[in-house]
Amino acid sequence: MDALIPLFVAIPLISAFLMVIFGKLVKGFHRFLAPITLLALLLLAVYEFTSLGGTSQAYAMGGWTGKEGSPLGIFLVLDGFSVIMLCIINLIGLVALFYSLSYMAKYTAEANYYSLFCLIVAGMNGVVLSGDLFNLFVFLEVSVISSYALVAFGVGKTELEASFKYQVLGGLASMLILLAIGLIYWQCKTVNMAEVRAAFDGSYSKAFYLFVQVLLISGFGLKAAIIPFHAWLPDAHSSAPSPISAMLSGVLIKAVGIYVLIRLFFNMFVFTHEIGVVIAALGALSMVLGSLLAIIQWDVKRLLAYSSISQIGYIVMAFGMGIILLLRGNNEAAAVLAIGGGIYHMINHAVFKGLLFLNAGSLEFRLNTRNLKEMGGLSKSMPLTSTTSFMASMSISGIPPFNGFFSKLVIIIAAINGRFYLLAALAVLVSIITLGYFLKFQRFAFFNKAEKAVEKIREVPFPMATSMVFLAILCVALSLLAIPSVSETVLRPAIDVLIQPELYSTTLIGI
Amino acid sequence: MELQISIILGFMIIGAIYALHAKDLLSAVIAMGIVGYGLVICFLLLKAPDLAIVQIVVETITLVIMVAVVLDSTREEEKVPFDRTSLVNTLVAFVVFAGLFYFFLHAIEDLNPLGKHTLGMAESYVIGALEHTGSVNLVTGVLFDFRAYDTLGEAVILYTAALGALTLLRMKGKKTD
Amino acid sequence: MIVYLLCFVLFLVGLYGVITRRNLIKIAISLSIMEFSIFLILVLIGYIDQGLAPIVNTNSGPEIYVDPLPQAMVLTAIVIGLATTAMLMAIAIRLYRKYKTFDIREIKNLRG
Amino acid sequence: MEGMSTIVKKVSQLVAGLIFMYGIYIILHGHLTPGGGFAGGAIVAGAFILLILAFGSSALNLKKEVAGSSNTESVAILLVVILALMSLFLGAKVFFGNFLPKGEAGTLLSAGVIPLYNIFIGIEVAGAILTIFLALVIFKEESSK
Repeated sequence: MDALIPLFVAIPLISAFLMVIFGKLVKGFHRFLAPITLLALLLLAVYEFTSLGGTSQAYAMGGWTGKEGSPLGIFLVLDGFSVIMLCIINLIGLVALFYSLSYMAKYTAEANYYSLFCLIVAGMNGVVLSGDLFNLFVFLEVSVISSYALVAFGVGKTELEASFKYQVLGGLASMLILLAIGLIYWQCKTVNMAEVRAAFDGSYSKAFYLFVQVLLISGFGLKAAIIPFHAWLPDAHSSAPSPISAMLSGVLIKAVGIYVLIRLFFNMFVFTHEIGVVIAALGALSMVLGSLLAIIQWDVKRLLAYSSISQIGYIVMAFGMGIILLLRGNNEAAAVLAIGGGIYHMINHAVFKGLLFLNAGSLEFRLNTRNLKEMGGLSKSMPLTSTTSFMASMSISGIPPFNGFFSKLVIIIAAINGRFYLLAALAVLVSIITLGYFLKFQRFAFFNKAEKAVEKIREVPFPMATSMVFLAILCVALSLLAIPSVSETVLRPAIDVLIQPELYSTTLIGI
Repeated sequence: MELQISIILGFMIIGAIYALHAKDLLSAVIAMGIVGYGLVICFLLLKAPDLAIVQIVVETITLVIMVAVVLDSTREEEKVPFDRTSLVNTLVAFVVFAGLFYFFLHAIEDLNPLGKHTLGMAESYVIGALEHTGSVNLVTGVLFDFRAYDTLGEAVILYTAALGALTLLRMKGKKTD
Repeated sequence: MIVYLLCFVLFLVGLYGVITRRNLIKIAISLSIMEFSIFLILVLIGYIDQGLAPIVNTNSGPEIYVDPLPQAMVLTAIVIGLATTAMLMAIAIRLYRKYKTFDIREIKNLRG
Repeated sequence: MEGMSTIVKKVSQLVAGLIFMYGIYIILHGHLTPGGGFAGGAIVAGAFILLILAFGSSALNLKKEVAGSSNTESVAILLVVILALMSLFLGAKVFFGNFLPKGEAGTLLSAGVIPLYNIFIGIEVAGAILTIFLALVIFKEESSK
């Protein structure tokens, strides 16, 4: 047992509490403590990633390991998949926080902002590490409740309205998830995920199984904003302060939505063919509709929010194909490609969508508008923002040599190998549409003729610029993951966890 | 037991429907109180005194907070005009709900009926728990020892809500306005 | 089984409220009602015939107790419910001060 | 916020003390009788809310109180985490271990760290609920000016 695992939750919690206590007394205390906290978490995540080396670990809270085959307390699980998520969460968190140092200076109650920021990170780390259904629900609530407050942080009209919508739909999702957890406890008499799997491996009633799966797909689908459940996302992600939009779009919907969905359907439920079809279909639907809705937007952040729905669709579709291919059993190489492509795209999307929201924040910071029609000609006055956003746009539209190209390519190859020709065609088509609306964004924001006088507009301050440049470098650097030997060490442990579901139960409780 | 709880549940459902249709918001909030306090009685019947205490206090505080919000507002819910589209919407909702109800009925068919529950994971929380935790109250033992990590999360949620309320209810959002 | 079905009816009443009501306070009430029904389902699951409340009697021998785990889960969920209601109320009162109404049809800046 | 009539003030003065004591009792006996940190903390917060409603207070005083309650809850929950971390270094060397001696079951000083958790959680819950309530009241006061 590695004693460092609970620190992923304990460190951000402690610094969140300290910031509220000392934030009013010591000036600038929170601005100093918050980046250090996130940096420490990132280092810890990277350390765990290197020391794990493809194995997985379980941590029994309070030392309650229990008799063999029957876990007693709450288990935390650190394996290839969760450690990658931890790295992404804390990396994007650190960058967004560094960006906030100058972006949030115009808001009041900064100490509360940084405290809530640490709480959202703590919640996400808790969700990703948890091996226990109810514990997962509790930490999910920690992160979403702090995100409700952060979305409405500016207390303007639109922020409050968006936050209310987000809260109602989020509350609905929580209810569905809680009901599902209750029903699972009724059937399996346990809330430990590995033991639930062991209980499901035997006999179960078909109707019950389907009902629970429907509840969980709609619950976590609402959190992840897959298409029929997406109503809250464009409002919440466009109204929030920009670093928070980057956090929400970059990592929150992945950590509390997709990650949990994948974890539950790969490691807790036994695969069924229907569920694979449903997941792949939902993914393809959000992919297409999200991109079509994004074209007609004139608000920069709204455009980016719809594009998030579309890119989330890619990831969900890849995992859905993975389930179907694993069930067919005759083409494991394609399944590995599909799942690996999904994870790779998840990492990439966190990086470039985070960067794009930071770019949008910079535009809003200097111009006080989010409307594309009021921008133009900014490529001269804001060269850094312009260059980084160009790189991110090319990356998200799948232009080589940026990372987005490779992850989309992997997904498309997997689709062709697995003989999902329709899905492959749709993925290519959506990629072209994506290129279309990002060219629109580039043209109207940076290259068109200026509407207003833009000479007075200067480049953004140092912390914001550094964060954007850092993420832009990552956009190029992550292309390295496409090299087989690199992806073998980085992505392979995560893929292994998902394609060998029994592994999860054995590390957890040794069944 | 099943009969008593069913009767109370019937009252709770009536209270809930009234709360959703009451014209005056204050009466709606108080009708929600019926549901909450009905739940307290159910908890007592189901041998859950801890929950009864927490629920009665939390329900009271929720009512105080909601009444404080509603009290000097207009208090009247604006009527939704009932035209053809809303009729269609209601019908669709009822069909979906009937489907969900039927689905739920089938889903829980094979599960243990009321009172026939067997202990799985919770067996160790009952048998020998006194020696493990030293707490006579088994629920406290679960909350603060076996699953203390959940309780930390729960306390953090309440803390987040307090911090969030404090943040959302400050007068000025930005320094310049 | 009838108790569980009645609980689910209560859940559906709450769901109906969330979908059809157009008032911030009513929506918050509907969410609370959904919560209550789930609490009751969880506690019902843990009930055992002839079981005692989960307080160990140190003087007598071993007895049957009702399942303490769902009770602990519901306790946690009650506090989460309080937290969500508080956040909703904070937003609702702020919106009321801005628009002088709780009606969401008049609070509509955002499209789609 | 204005206070209420003299009768209400007198009665609530008498009752609030009792409610407060009852809340403390519930918190301290959390491991012996039904109740615990959450129930007791909420009851304690209820006593304060009763006093504030009965006596009324100016927005300025309320602001001082909300700062106090917010700080109290932060310190209390910080102590919970520190207590959990302490068991990483003492006793079983795990997060959230029960590292204190268990004592004799059924007595007030038993069950190791559980009474301590109960007390801290009780303070935290009382502070949090009071903070939420005060934040609402202050907002109503200030925005109606």
